[in-house]
Amino acid sequence: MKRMIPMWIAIVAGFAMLFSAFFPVTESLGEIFGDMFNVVAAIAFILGAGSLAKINLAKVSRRDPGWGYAAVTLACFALTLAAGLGKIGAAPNPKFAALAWSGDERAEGALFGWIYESALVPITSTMFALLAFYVASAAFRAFRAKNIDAILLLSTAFIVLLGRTFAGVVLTGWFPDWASGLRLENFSVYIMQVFNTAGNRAIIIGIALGVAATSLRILLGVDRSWMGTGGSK
Amino acid sequence: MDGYGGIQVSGFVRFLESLDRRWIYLAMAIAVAGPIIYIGLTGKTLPETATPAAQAVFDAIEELPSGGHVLFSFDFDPASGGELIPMATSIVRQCAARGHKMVFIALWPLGAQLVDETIKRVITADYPHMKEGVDYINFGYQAGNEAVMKVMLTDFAKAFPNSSNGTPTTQIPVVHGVTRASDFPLLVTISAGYPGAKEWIQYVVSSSGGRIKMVTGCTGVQTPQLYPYYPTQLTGMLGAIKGAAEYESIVNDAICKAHPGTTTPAKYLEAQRRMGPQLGAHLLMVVLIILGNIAFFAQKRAAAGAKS
Amino acid sequence: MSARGSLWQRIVGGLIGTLSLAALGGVSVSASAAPPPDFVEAIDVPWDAGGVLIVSWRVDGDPSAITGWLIERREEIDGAKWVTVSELPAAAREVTATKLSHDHAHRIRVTAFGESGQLSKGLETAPTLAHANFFIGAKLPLFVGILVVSTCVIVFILSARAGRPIKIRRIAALDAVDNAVGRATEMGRPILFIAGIQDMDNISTVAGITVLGHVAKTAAEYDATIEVPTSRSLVMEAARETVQASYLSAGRSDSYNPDLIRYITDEQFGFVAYVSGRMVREKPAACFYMGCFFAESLILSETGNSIGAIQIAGTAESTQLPFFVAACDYTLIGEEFFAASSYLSREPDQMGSLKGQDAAKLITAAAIVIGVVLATLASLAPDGAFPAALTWFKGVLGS
Amino acid sequence: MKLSKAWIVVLLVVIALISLRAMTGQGMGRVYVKAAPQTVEISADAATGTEAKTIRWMEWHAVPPKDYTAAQAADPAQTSIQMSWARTIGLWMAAFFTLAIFSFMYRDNPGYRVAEAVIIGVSAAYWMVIGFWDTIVPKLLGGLTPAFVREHILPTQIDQSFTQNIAMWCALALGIMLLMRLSSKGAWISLWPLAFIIGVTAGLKIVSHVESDLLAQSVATFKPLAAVQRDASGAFDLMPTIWKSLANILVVVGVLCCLVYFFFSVEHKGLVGRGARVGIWYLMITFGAAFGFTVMGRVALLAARMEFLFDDWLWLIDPAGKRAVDVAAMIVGI
Repeated sequence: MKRMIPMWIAIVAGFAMLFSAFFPVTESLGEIFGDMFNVVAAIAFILGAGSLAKINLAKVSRRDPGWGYAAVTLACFALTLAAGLGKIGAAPNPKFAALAWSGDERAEGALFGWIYESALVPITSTMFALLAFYVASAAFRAFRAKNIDAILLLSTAFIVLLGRTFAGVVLTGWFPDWASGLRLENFSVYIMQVFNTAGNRAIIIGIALGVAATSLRILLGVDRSWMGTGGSK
Repeated sequence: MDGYGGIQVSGFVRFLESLDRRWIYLAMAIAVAGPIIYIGLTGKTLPETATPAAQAVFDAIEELPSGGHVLFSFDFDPASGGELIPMATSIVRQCAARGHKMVFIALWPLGAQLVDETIKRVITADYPHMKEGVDYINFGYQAGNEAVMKVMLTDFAKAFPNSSNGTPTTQIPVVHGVTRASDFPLLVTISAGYPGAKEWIQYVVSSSGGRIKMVTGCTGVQTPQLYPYYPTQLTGMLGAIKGAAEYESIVNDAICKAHPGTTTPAKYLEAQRRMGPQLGAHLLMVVLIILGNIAFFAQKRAAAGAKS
Repeated sequence: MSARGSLWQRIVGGLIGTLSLAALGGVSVSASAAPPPDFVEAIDVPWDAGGVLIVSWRVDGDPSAITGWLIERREEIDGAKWVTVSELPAAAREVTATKLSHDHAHRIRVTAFGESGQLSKGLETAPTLAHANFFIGAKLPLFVGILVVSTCVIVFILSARAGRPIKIRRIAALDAVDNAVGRATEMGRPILFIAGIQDMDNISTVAGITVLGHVAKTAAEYDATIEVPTSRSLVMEAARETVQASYLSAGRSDSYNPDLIRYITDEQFGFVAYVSGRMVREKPAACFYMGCFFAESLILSETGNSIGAIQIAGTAESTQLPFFVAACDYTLIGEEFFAASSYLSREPDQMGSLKGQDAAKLITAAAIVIGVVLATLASLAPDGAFPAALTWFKGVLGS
Repeated sequence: MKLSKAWIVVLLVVIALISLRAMTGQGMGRVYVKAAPQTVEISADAATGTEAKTIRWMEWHAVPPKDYTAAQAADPAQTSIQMSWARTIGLWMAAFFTLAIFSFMYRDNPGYRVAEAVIIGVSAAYWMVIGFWDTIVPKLLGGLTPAFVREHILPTQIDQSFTQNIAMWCALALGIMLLMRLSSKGAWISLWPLAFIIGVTAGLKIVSHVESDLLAQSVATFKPLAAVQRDASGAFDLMPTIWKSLANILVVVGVLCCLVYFFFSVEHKGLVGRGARVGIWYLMITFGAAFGFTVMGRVALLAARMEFLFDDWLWLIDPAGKRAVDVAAMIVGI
């Protein structure tokens, strides 16, 4: 019984949202759900924070190996949360200077802004920058002419890579005008506009059908594995 | 005689096969750091040839009559600022030079700060005559992704009730007479993912029946995904740092022609400076693909030799 | 608005226009300023969400003296005053007035600007109600599209329930799930499952959670440990519900440990920093990436490759497929990822829905073929009937 | 993992080099700030009973080092531009974290684990603060208690419509149901909000995907296989027609073959097999092109990080002219 109700909630809510797109009186239902979802997701943070704190606190109290790092995580979490919610060091908003919480905690001078500049931005953008190294090692290992598919994969990447830089212009810049289409930078644009468009369009159409079927399976109660594959009890 | 059943495999190929991926990482580090230091010390950059997609962005802004309203949406975060900040800087510079009215919004929480930084770097620094609220305004971040776009279609003020520093939208002169998204003849989105250019096309451009022209600056990873929309639903497109460098050189040439004798400040050469390491890294990638295949074929021939 | 719609609109518009003209017959025309319009009408857009009137007007005399137009509206309630809708250049003959209330009629006044900008006498329309219709006409093709896809899926679900055998082609990536879990059990190393970095309001994440349900059931049967770090609190909740129920149905509810399914951080690259570190230290034997991924896809798959794990990925983000294809052992491309849950469930209903997807694909392909043929004929014989047929067919499909 | 002796030596050498760089020339890695005193007069407002008062606070805005050298040259005793210790420490922390993350590529090490621990703590809290100030306050509290919000936090808080208020009460209820997860007894009810969200997501996405992807992309494929091109004067133009028609044929064939690849109910054998084969070729070209395109983006991000290390931290290069001193002098200090 406990599992039938959630399934029916999903079915009713889903069809309500599906039909809301077609009738003017309910057209704005999608926006309202957007706001509602953001609020529920924000409240769900409490569970996330709870899990984060519980696991790290347990690690510290049990002195598991690497508990020092868990302590660092807890300290940073508490400090950033306090700096953000308390708007520590945030200059008041010139328009509403009298109000305590009107300042922007993300501004330069505030502690929260300082943590953002000296910890969050450097670590996240450096993690992002690691991709330049991983792209190189993936290319070296994966782009080997094992079969026709792999040959097409690596040769297209090869053409696009050369076409994107000054080297491409040097190598094929001397092509005569009637064959200008074969110049690397034009050829890679041609590949994009023909093969990439066709490939991406088919993937997008496939995804649209996949999403439609997945949604229908949920709306018709056929696929209940989001509640665990126990099926209905 | 070792290795593959008696066939002598050259030392170089054996080195390639057992190559530890960390050598590749080191090679990439040098391929990027080298040009940075060289260009940093000497200040020389490589010339850029403009592709049609970048020229279309310049033309779309140039054709808009001066004082026209331009809606900017900063849908990215500092993590992908390396590619997108030079684009935002040069597009805002061209709009300021053209005297357009600029309205900034952000659908990524960190976008709001990037708007302020761009305004400080371009407008406050080089176009001080432009007043906040009269010539440009920053509405900051609004949560809700596509939902915000849908609200903007019918009522801009409802989606953005007040600007980022708290002034109610009704009291801001630059958006006077703007009731809906389609009141903006030109939409510029600087986008790094979701929500971004694709959602703007789906929810705003295609349903405006062509009244809104849209140009976008996007990360390299998004370029292939947006090409199908160019040039029908997407008027112009800047793809990755190369698009930024091409567009930057077009804007710099145009402004230098308009004001002869002035040199372009360093902050407007950022994208072209970054093209140096691109050449180094791309050549390395090409060499790696070739080496990878040399190792593969040598191994295959050796294995075939062993079998026969 | 497709061509067909505006044709029908004109006919009705004409009727209302003539009535309003008759009512305003007596308006005297002052010749000194720019001549006012000779005929003005306001039409409620049919089948729309309401609040929108299309105002059009005509100038029979010599329009050279007109430099622009001022469009104003007034609600038919006492005390309401004229509100400016917009100012338009001289050549304009039509404007759309939006954001009007649904329950009161509106009167629209069109006034011409003379040379020095002074206003001439305006011409008003009869009060017209911009009422909200029951159904949004422009969305009819979309409604039909969803209806077609749904019918295909439902028909094949019913036929599967009626016992007709459903044959689905082998999908290598999904057949590899069992031996990946088996490998992890032999080597006594954990399984890592990542359901993407988006929240539960993303359909890829929901699909990822459904796949997690099946993988967790297999893991429970093999008694392997499955770790699910999540990048959103709601995803942690959904994952815990699914894994707990899967362990329950595999009869292993005692070995279910909620702490293995934990929230890390919302930040994309903070989450990836944690997961890469964990991969290098725990060395999971099998990694599953099922859901919505962005740039971090290659960091995860390259790190996974460096520790020698079997990697099975599935995403609908076409931008990340190249990296999964390059660095993972198996990749589910777009639609295959959405079919994973049904394929793994082996339930007749779900297999039937896959066949339904194929039927819808056939219809889409047929529509594309028809469209291409029409486009080719329209290009070859531009003045024949084909261009109109092509535009009509495009209108039927909603653009 | 204990650091082997070789690594300790490497670490010491690096630290020695950095401190040497810090000593010579103009030094390195310093952030300067300019004072910007702010004053706001609050007029007496009888309605809310606030009496007139002026609020003063000091804001510090980062300025390039060359402003400091210029101000110092003009008036050595000036204090309006000075070095900010807080931001300089922040800059050195950023440099440490950057190097710590890069070091992960060699091997997992304590430096990386510290950076990992820090980013988890900081970013989790960061998004919670953003969630609180950008969603809970304006939307939830703004909906339920607008007076309080207008009073203390966001004076421009507008009153939400009746439906929005109801939606906020429902959202609050769903949120509380979700939190029941923490109590062992009522944990089963936490599945209800999830069911609601999953159902609504399914309903919303089926509409948006069918509309923008299925229909729009299918119509976009209606390309004429014989695309007759005319030049400016309207006469038939052969070469462009051939190129355009070839492109259209390739696109249409590609889309249809890729769709065949995605067929589930037929094994990839015979005619269907060949169609799927061509489809896979198209997909491989699509992936190869996409891979090539993204390399540029990734390298740009790495270049940006390296520019941060060499320019902002080590003061080795000065592309943006922030220090405007001859580069050699900056490094060697002549």
